[in-house]
Amino acid sequence: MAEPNAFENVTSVDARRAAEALIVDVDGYEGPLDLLLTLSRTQKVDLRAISILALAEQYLSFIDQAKSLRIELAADYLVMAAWLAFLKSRLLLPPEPGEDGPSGEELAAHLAFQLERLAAMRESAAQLMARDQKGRDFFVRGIPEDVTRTRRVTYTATLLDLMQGYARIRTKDEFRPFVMDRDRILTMEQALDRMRPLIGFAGDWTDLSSYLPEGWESDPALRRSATASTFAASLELAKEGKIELRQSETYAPIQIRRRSDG
Amino acid sequence: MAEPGESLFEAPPMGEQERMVEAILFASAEPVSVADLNARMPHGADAAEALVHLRKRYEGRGVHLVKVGDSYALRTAPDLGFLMQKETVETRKLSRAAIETLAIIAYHQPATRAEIEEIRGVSVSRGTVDQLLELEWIRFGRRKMTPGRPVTYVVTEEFLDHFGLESARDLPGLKELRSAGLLDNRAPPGNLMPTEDDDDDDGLEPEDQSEMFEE
Amino acid sequence: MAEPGESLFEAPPMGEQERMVEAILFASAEPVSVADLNARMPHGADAAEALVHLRKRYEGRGVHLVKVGDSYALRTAPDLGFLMQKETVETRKLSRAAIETLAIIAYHQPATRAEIEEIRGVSVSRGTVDQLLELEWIRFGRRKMTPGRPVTYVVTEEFLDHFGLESARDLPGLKELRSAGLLDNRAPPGNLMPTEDDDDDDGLEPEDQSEMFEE
Repeated sequence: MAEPNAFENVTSVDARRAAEALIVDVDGYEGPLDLLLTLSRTQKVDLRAISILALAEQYLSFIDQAKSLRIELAADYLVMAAWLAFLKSRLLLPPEPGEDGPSGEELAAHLAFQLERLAAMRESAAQLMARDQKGRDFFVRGIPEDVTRTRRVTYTATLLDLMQGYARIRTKDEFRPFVMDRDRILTMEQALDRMRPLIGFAGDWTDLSSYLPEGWESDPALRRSATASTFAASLELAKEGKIELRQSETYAPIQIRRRSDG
Repeated sequence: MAEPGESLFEAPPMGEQERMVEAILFASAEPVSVADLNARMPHGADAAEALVHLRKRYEGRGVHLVKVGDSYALRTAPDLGFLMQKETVETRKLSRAAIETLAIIAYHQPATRAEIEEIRGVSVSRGTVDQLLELEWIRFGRRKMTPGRPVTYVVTEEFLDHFGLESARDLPGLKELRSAGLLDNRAPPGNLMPTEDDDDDDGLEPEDQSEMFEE
Repeated sequence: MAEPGESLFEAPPMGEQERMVEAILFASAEPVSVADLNARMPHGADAAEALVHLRKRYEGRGVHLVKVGDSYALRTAPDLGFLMQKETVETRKLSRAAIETLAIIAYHQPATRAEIEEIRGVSVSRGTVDQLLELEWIRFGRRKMTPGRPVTYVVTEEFLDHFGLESARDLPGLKELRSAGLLDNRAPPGNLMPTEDDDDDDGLEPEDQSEMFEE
């Protein structure tokens, strides 16, 4: 790479770099509190001595920059920005007489507490992970003894198995149309499959009801499903020109016959 | 003065070497040969000598250093084999039908057989309930005050122990399962057929933790 | 002369008991509780005392006797970990969110999901808790006595074992955090803070970890 043009405006390059860093980083933050914590580090003071007012301004200008760079900000970042703007006004303006609610100082103190607590938890998490760990720094017995003297079979399951098992049962209604009702309905495809080989013998007018699968007439729910799909299948067959349909009057039995030219 | 190359790789004292051999033999899943020991220990170490010391140290203890072919292993003393009965337990994963039945009892207890069947959508085989009774994870509760006075099932202390629960009320509800990401979307709907669950076992029994924080 | 009934069940000498405890712990990959040890040893044996002797015997050795909650286990000395590359099992890398969530549960337990979210300032993502449960590092604790009776999480004995802790009281920096007030469940003043969760949040819980970690 050639050296940067010596005449190029250095400040603008820095500004652009900073802006780019923001773009890259904004994804890296785990929410507004994380961003605030990161920003607070730039104050180079103990977290207990941090200026929340300055921090609020840093955050707001970060958000402004992000907006001007058209970075999509998640809603919670904007909620935090609105809240910090409110906090800032509380901190700067004397409280109006008769105004209730917590003072700006109380709110600021709580925010400082939250930041300190998050920082402390991160530090603790790091300390925890830095400990000697089983399977990495220290080890368990490599050959758990296996004396095959008394052999007893026990069954085991984990809590996750249990909860997932329960969840599976309680949510299977969502799959119901596909799974549960399968054996209670006759689909049109099934009815068609049934009828195709049979219509070859229907040289004469025959009641459609005689095409219902065996055993389906007795249960009303099954009969309804089978009748509907068999009727639909017969319409399909009529459309294909394979059969003719007739019904002598309303509600009379529907009859079908193979088309002689079909 | 030692040579520069040597001093850098000076062998650790014999006591240290003995510790090393001890740790390696303890953690290894198989007997380890002297060559393997030497390869894993720092340059200049003498595993064969360390083994002699180690063998002496374990003489008369509950654990012995034994030679297996060309390799070495630490084994419990043969005269204490009678203490090892607990290690011979064979664990198998509970069948899916049993897990579901157990889950329903845990969440709905006291639950009758008819209720379990209604929730599962299939009938509950005698064997499933028997198995859970035998495991002492469920027991009979009070009879229901409904026609027929059916028996009910409830979960036992043993159940709570096994699953590391303080009470069945601490089981998360459906909404909580969902919001905690525990409602498994990964389970394909095609899986609804009751099957013998032979996949992933882990055999890990959660230990009894009910008292772990109590003094 | 002892009574006939007694002499039949006379406890073995302490040296023998120590051997027995050694053999049992040695054979098991999982920590074994004192109660379990006593149940497996001959009538009249005192595992707790034998453990004291055994612990001393293994001091400075390549293998250590460690306490995990109410249980004991033999583990290789951490300073020899470098010898064990062969034994190292590649563990699934935990996300930063999972690590922080784990730490929050460990230090604040019993912790509700809302508390975890309040501390981290973001919602707990799907699968994070799932992963920790699967590792058996956390489990469900008692439900909180607050509106909604939310489920809580606590760390397990497996967690203690994994991180070489005797108890949750031995978490690094716990005392300092507590005296700095950083483990307090401080409600935001006037509830004006923007929070993720609209559901159940916490009246202060007096019987929380404050009591749990009491010395």
